[in-house]
Parts: sequence; structure tokens; C-alpha cells
Amino acid sequence: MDLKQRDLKQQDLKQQDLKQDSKSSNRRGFLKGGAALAGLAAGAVQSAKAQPPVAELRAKGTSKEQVAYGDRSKYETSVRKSVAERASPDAFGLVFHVNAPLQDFYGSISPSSLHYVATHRGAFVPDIDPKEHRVMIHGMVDRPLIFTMDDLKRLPFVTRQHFVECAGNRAKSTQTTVQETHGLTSNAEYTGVLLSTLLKECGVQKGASWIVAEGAEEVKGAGSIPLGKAMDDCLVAYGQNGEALRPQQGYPVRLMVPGFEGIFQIKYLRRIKVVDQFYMTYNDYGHITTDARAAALANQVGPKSVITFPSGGQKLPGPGYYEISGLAWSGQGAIKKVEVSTDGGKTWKDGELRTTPYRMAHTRFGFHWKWDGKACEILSRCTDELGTVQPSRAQVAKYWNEPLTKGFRAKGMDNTIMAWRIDAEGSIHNGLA
Amino acid sequence: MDLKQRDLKQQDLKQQDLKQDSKSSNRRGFLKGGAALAGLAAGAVQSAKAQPPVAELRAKGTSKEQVAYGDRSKYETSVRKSVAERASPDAFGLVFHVNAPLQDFYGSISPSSLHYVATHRGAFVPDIDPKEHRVMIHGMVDRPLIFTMDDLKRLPFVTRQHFVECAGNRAKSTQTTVQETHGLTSNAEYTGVLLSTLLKECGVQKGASWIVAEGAEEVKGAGSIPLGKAMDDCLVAYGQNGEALRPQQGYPVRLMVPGFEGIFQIKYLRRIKVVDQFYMTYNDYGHITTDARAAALANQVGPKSVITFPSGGQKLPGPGYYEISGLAWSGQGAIKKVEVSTDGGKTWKDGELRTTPYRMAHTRFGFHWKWDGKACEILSRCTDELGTVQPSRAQVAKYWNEPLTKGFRAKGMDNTIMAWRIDAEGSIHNGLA
Amino acid sequence: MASLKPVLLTAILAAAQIGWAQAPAYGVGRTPTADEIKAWDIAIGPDGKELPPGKGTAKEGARLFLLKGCGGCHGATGIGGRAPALVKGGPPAVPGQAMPAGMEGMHMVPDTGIMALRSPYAATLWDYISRGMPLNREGTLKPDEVYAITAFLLYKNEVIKSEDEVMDQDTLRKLVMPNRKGYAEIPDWKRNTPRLANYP
Amino acid sequence: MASLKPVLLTAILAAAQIGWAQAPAYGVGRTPTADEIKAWDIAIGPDGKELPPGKGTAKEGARLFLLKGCGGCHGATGIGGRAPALVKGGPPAVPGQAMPAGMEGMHMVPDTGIMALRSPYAATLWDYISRGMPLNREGTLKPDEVYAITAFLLYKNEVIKSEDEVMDQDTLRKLVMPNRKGYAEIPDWKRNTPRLANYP
Repeated sequence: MDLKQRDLKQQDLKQQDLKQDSKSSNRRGFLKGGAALAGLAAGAVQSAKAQPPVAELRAKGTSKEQVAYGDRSKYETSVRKSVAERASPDAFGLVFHVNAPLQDFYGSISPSSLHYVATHRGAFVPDIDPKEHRVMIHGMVDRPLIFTMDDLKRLPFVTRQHFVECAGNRAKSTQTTVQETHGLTSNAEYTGVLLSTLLKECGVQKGASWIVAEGAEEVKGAGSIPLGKAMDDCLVAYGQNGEALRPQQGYPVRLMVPGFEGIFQIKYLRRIKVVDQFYMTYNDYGHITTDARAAALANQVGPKSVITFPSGGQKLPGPGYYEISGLAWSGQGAIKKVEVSTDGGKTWKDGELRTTPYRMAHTRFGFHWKWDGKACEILSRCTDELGTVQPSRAQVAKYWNEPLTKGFRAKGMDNTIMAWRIDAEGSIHNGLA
Repeated sequence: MDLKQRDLKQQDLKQQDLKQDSKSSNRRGFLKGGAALAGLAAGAVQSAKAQPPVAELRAKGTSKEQVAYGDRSKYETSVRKSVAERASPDAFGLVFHVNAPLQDFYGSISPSSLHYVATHRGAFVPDIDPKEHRVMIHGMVDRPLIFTMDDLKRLPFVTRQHFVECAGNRAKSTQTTVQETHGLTSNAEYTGVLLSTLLKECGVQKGASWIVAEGAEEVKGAGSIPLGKAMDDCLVAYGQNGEALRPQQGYPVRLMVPGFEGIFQIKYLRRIKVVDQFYMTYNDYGHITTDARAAALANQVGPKSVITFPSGGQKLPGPGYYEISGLAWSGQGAIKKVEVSTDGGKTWKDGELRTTPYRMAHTRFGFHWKWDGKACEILSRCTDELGTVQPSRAQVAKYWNEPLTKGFRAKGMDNTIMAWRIDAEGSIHNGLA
Repeated sequence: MASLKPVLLTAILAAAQIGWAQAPAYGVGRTPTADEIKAWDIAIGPDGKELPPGKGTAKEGARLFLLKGCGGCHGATGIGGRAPALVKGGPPAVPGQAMPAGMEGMHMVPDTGIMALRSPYAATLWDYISRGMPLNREGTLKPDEVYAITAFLLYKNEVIKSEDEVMDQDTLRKLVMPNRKGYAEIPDWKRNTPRLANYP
Repeated sequence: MASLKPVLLTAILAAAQIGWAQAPAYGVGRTPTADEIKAWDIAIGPDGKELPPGKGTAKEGARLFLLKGCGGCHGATGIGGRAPALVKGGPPAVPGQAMPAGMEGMHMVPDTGIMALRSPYAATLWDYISRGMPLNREGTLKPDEVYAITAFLLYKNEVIKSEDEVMDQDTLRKLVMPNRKGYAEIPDWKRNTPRLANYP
């Protein structure tokens, strides 16, 4: 039987419409045809529906913009929030300190759109054209050099996960959520050139001992970093989580000083001057204290961890199995161990590290837990590769010979253990309150 | 001297304005005051400029939306692009196959907004409310179970980097850029529950040998996966790069079948049926071939790599140092080695792995290179943990006893070596052309 | 259907089964009702055992093919629209245009790009029409309608000879498709095993 | 200034220096011109050796403080605006409001929260005014203006005694700030060393 001879019988359909339909290379045309067909027989078969118009189909679909560069689901509403003390943007449009919603993060990567933000004074997020941007290295070097962004990208690169944490990231009894207590830290995969590569290219001179790094934003935020650190693992980073660094993290290029407090991780990096002394810039003021121990604690972050689920403001629907989840990090190196207590710190059991514990990076931990429905307190503490254990607030208060009041403040970067109280209804509260 | 007695002399300024100014808690008020002050003395000092109005400051700053959930710089314009064969979205709003701009990626993470997209038939990106979404497991199990998203998130999770690659990801001589030749693969950090955790919870029955996994989107895309793989390392993933899975990658939950071709990584996962045979769904058709060897090659991705810089369509500004960069991955496990040739494959030297080579994940490699300004051809080839080496097109053609023409097509998932030709002007061209 | 050799992992399974069928560890999730399972359990295996009651002929299918809008995308006769051709012998879906990316690697014999012909089992054809068609009203076809449209495509592709032949659970399961032997068995999957021994 | 003990890393440096001063390996980047360096080289070290020529008095500074808009944010007298107080003795910047996050950990002695008083060196004060003020016109103040505003803040905070005292390169470098001994030396940084021995 010849297929072509056995054409569909179309006596009850407008032959003309069909011809136009099947030959049309215009998509709207054939859709119109389809609709016409459906309409023609609508009386005959109950279940038939008119072909929806193209506009309706398009509305259901995806815009060109979403294909080009996608966004998250409209049902995902997690957002960064200004610290309680000051709105960002403020009336001037300045951004100051913005907490990341750690309770909504998965794994070790902080989504770039939700990475915490802090600036040196309250600053505009500068609008920098990368074609115009330069990074200059000068001072006590044999060969000062100035690099375009293209130059930097031609050089050997490294890719590393690192956290950044603001010195202001300290839990207070007045806060409710982990976003408020610990939200001034985030973690990303950074790609860039080792600062040592650039410094060697310039030839560091004898007698040099510090660098001053400086940004291109309006306040020209600067910081002093020991040359030893600069030559060790500092990174001139242009990539963040696979794409260009985000504007609020320093686009087009920032300095990463792994493990040091956030203020040293100079954003919008435009200049590094090699010098022979601590330069005591405005941003270095955080270290101004008469106690050398307090100064030491302000420089780097100690081992620190926090449970992000369950955490303050959340509610457990009832007794049963819950996987406790959290983040651990240290400015001193990689996390080696995380322990979890579900009885207010009386007993501790090992949690599991669920992501590779990179040096100076967030590591995700998990802990199997069955909630019996009774009020309890959950805590986490971590140990880093140097064997330093995250301290309790009581230990720190004792070290400083201060009373452990609700308002007690650990000096320097606060890395004390955080507690969440779970009541019998499953509501979760700040354990410091 | 008492500070309060030595008030600033303001005989030439309007005292009233100042009082209002300094006491005002209204920011607009004091800015106006500032402007007034500046205006008053404008004649006296040349360099004085009027304080800009708040509106101007705000325009310079950051919108609330950018603080809440940030976007990339306006200078970053890298976008995904539809495959040459079919536009996405098409006239219906359907998305089909969209290439990721690999040439713009850094490190190992593919930015979620630029992750490649492919669908089962051409599909709408469904608009799924995660509160309504369920994942059901049934079939040959002792205890069928249905999970809400909250249920899934209570269970033990893992976080792992994995690539996804479409079977259509094959370089052709007609293509120009690496986005076109290799853009149907991307890599992300996924967080979710091991499928084995869920299957064990249900109790898999004797005689079961496959699963059928199915999505909730309109075409209910489904695929058959061997139970051995399902119990090994498949992941029911709800997190992608730290936040919720993106809609175009299967929000709110997808199946990861690490190393298998993309079509098996069921998006919008709503059902897993445990069965006792290969179900030969529409999507399993890719394997329909009479040659068992070709079928084997269609299932998993072999070791594969590609140089992303310098790559097709780019131009080197002149002779000198360039860091060659690229991606390597394998469906069989972790990448062990990447070699690079800059002389058209005559000699090979080891590149450096710049990110942790995870199993079934993209790994970033780098290679130090000084371009002498002469025409040349650059290639990369990788070796995975099983010792399998990425083959050349010539080797594959020989294996199949086919002539190595320009149009030669490797059967199954094409993992052949890619070449880029650099001409004396520094322009980079497809080496297959 | 016995030729399908369904149990590919028997050896592995026998060893591992005991561990897999363990008691629930977490008690998270709930048991779905029979109705909930039934509503979602749409996958039809190659042996067609899940095919629902119902029937249809190519003659009915021809009418439904237009009525349901299939012809709007695939061409009124199953050829010539922008969507893939469903009937052999015509020009490709879009003249001069290659197969869409992702379908290129499939090494299809000419004409077996037509789904009704590529499918080694008629049940798979039924399954796909049922779950994935027509555009924007997927899953709304009733079993009788799916049987009829299946019959229409089988008839147009000369798999069945009469436009009055009734397709139902039984006839579809018995039908021997032209491509019944046109596929290789899917290789067994084993961790840490190359996808194909001796492939370069 | 000798008390600053600037060279903290001498021992490490002596060992490593040879490696660091190697020949250029990549030849990427270019040499900046002297003018390019000068235009960006704004950092003034604590010893003030980079302070540019120029001068100013508190009297001039008082006028400039208002003229340049400083008073709009910091309060006309340097106290009482929304921006941090610049003069001691007044109420906090915003009554009842804590120090902004990030400044809380600084353990500031009361009143040394005032930058002019916290700073152990006058050069740092000059540096910050020069680079970071005033809002939205940062970096536009001329050296004479910065000297004058610096003098104004020093005078208001009783660091200098006369509103006619001229502040210039020399006087600023010689000025002994109240907080000169109010800071501990920054600890040396060594890889794989805990930030503070015996800290719990």
C-alpha cells in the first residue's frame, strides 16, 4: 500500500485551512491553524479544548532573559538583611553591613547573590568598568608594575575556596536568627593570581616587611598586611563561584587574605604598596588596644562553627529524626573535627564533615539526631588543623578574668560556641538569651 | 579649656540653619542643611561644590533589591545561547538546548545563572511551588513512601560537585566557540539526599533491577536507571551552589546520576518506581542501536577535556606569556591527569589540576605557556582514575573502521580531543574546521 | 517479550539485597494511598503490562489527531510541521535542518527517526503519547484516545494494515514492531568499570 | 617614631628575600610612569614621611569644616550628626544607639572612639581625611584644606592648644598624640601558628 495514496480523509474539515497549516513555516500561522482545527470540531467531542493562543503559551514559558542568564525560583525569597544597627542602603545609598541568610545555605558555597556584604565606612558599590581598571604594585620593589584585568587573567591562576568574616560577626543575646548572630561571614570559590606571583614579578626589596593594599572605591579603603602573609597565600581574585567577582564583593578584583578579618580583604583592589612598616591605616584601627593578646585575636579568626539547622526562629514540626547541619571554619587552617552536643554541652559526639575541609574555608557538617520532643540545647564546636578547639564563652571569660554575663563580649574576633535552645513545642531560640 | 565654651564661631553663617541641621534626625533635613551651608560660602572658596541632592546620591548607590539579592556587574554580559539547531525559548516558550559560555567560567563551579539547560522534548520551565511538591517512591519496595520537600531536608544529606553533560555535546567543524562545541555541560555543588537512603527507607524487594525516575513537568520526562547505580551514588538534590536548585536545573528537586548522560538526571523529580526491567522510556531511546558497543558509549561520559582559554573566537594580543586554562571531567570517576600539547599533538606535557578532582565533576586545569607568535595548534587530553585516556578522533575512527573525515561522528557520548588552531595574528579557530 | 532479558543485575542484587531491604531508619515521609500511587503511576514498561483498559482504531485516531491539535505541530498528515515527523516517507521536519542537538548521537537508521518505527515496543509509543502529548495539554488524553492515536501512527507507518484494526491492551502487547530487534542490550553498570572495554 | 618598631618580620625576610627578588617570569604588565604612581600613592604612614607640602590652622579648618559639608553629617560642631562624632565630650553619634557592627569589637576606651583621639599618629588622621572625606567628594580636598581640617579636629579635641597653630608636614610629624602608647604591637604572622598561644 502506498503511503501517499492513503491520505487522511478530511471531508469534515476545511481542506484549505489544513494546506495552509501544514505548509506554513510561520509558527504563529500553524498555531492559528491548530486552533482553527480544534474549534471546528469542538461540538463533536466533549474533551476537546481550543489550542491556547501563542501569547498564553509564551507566558507559561521562559523569557529570553531567563534563558540568557537565569534567576532563582520566585518561591525562593531568602534575602540578605542589614545589621540591626544601620540600614543598607541608607538614605545616602551607602551600604554598610549586610547579613547573609546562613540558615538557607546548602553545602559549603555561599550563593554569590546572598554573600554577606561589608564596606569600609559605608560606601557606594562602585560602578567600575573592568576595561579601565588597573592594579598597580609599587613601593619597595625592583620593578613597579601596572596590570590590566586582561594582564591578570593571562597569569597563572589558582582556584580556592575561602571564607570572609567581618570582625563584627558576634552573637548577641538580643538576636533571634543565625542570620543575625553569624551572618557576617560567607564562603566562595575564588579564582585569581597569587599575590606572591605578582610580587615576585615586581621583585620585593630587602627591608620590606608589610604591604598596604588599597581599593578604588570612593573611600579608597586600605589595610596593612604583613609581607609574610602576602607572600604565603594571598590571592588577587577576579572570579567568584565560577563567574566574575560580584560588585558587592569587589568587582572586578579583590584581595583575599585568607583567615584574616574581613576588613583586610580589600575590594576593588587598585594598588599594593610594598613598605617597611605597619601603616596603621584607618582600617587597621581595629587593632588599636593596649593588650597584645586582644590585638592578636583581632587579626585572624579562630576555629568557629554554628548550627544553621535547626536554628533560631525555626520550628520543628514534632519529635522525630532531624539532620543537624551547620558550618565550621577557621582562620588558622582547615577544620579537622566538628562535635555536636544536644544536651547543652554535657556530652559531645562527632559530627560528619560533608564537604572537603579546605584551609580557611567554610566546611559543612552534619549530625544524625532524633529529637525526643523535650526541651534541650544544641551546640557545635570545631577543632582546626592546628588542634585549636573552639572555646565556650565561659572559657573565654575565665581567660580574661571577666564575669560571664549575658552581655560578655569576647575580645577580637569572637569565635565562641553558639547555643540554640529548643523548647518542648519545637521552637528554637537564641541560647545566649 | 572647656570644650563646650569654645564653640565654633559662626558669625558668617545662618545660626538658625545650623541648629536645625545639627538637631535634625531627618537625614534629608541635614543634607539640605549641608547643601545650604555649602551654598552660603560658595563664593568664598573656589573648590567648594554644592552638596549633591539625596536623589543623586541614591542613584549612585545600591537599591534595596541589590542588597537583598545581588546581581552581577552590568559590565558582565556573558550569556547562555541556544544551540544552532533550535531557538530557546521557541515561539511556544519552550526551552530545548542552551549552551553554557564555558569560555567565561572560572574555577570548577559553573555559575548557576549560566548552567547549561536541556529538556526532554522542549519544555516549559515549570512553575512548581515547593510546598506542593512531593517525591514518591513505589513499585518493588516493601514500604512505598511519599516525601515533602521538608521531609527530604530532614534526612541525612551529602554535598558533592557533579557535572551534567548532554549527549548532544559534540564539537563540529562548523562551530566557532567553545560555547558551541562544548557548552552542553556544566558543573555545580549539589546538596541532597542519597537515593540509596530513600530506597533503603522504602526497602527494595528481591528481583528489582531498575528504577524509572520521572519528573513533574508537563512532559513528565522519565528515564530508566540500573538499580546498582541508583544504590551507588545517585543523589536526590535540592541544593545547587549553596542555594535552592535553579528552575532550569529542576527546582525544587532533581535526580543526579553522576557520570551518566544528562537525560537521566531527571529534573522536577516527583516519582521513582522500582521495577524489574529496563523500561525503555522515550528518553531511553538514545540507546537504541544494534551495536552493544555504541549503546555502552551512550550511557556514560568517558574522560573528556577542553581548553577554554585560549579558545575559538578569541584573539591573543601578541606573543608572550599566556596561561592555558580548561576543564576536564569523566563519567567514570575523578580526573587524574591532564596533558596539553601546543604543537598539534606531537608532544604532550602535564598540565596542573587547579581544583580538587572530584568524581564525576569538572576539574579546572592550567598550563604555563609562552606563545612565540607563530601559528600553532593547542589540544588537551585527560586521564581518569580508571586510567582511561581521552581519545583522539583518529583513534575513535580507527576503532570503528571508519574514515576520519571532517564530518566523522563518534558514536555515543563524544569525548574526543578538541583542537584549537592559533594563527600568526593570534586569532583562534576550531581545529576541526 | 521474553527476549528483553530484563534482569541485568541479578548477580549484584543477590549479594546486596539483604542490606537494601532494611528496616526504615528515619521514619520521615508517609505512606502514599493507593489512589495517590495510581494517579502518578503512568510509566508503561515495554511488555505493556501496565496498559490500561481501552481501545481505538486508526480511523478514530486520524480524526483525533486533528481534533487534539497534533496536526498543528506535526503537520496535518503527520509530516511537514515544525515538530518531528511522525510518519515515514516525508521530508525531514524542517527541510535542510539537522536533527536537534542531543538527538544527533543516536545513530538512527533512516526512517527509524520516526518514533513509531524506532520504538521496539508499541507500549512505549502509547506511554509517550499518554504522558507527553499534546503540547500544553499533556496527560489529558483518555486511554481510548491514546489507543486510537497510537493505532493511527502505526497504520500510517504501515505497522498495522487496516485503519479499522482495534488496538487495545492485548493487541498492542502482541504487536511485533519493525525495530523489535533494532537495539542492543543496555550494558550492565558497575562502579569503577570503564564504559567500554578496549575503546580507545 | 622610632618606637614603632616597624620591622616585625626581619628574620623571616632575611631568609626569604633572595627568592622573592627574582627576575620577572612572565613579562606581563607594564611599568607605571612616575606620574601614575604619584597620582595613586596616597597612603601616609604613621611617621608621616609621605605628607605633602602645605599647611593650615584650626581657625581655617573650622570654616572649611562647614564649607565642605562635613558639618552636614558630623554635626556643625563635630558632634550631633548622624555620622560618627569627631569631637569628644558630646553625646554618641545617635543617642542610645550602639556602635555600628564591625566597630563593636574594637574595645575602645571611652572617647578614643573619636578618631582624632584614637589615632596614635596625626599622619593617619590626615591620611583618612584626605582619602575618604567628604562624602561623595572623596579625594578632592587640597593639602592645605586637609591640614586645616586636621588642625581643627586636633584643636577641638584639645590635642593642640591654639586655633592659630599652623599644622604642616613638620608639626604633624612631631605631634605626640594622646593615644601614642594606646596600642599593642600587631603580632607577627606565621603560617601554621595559632593566633594566640594559650588562648582557650
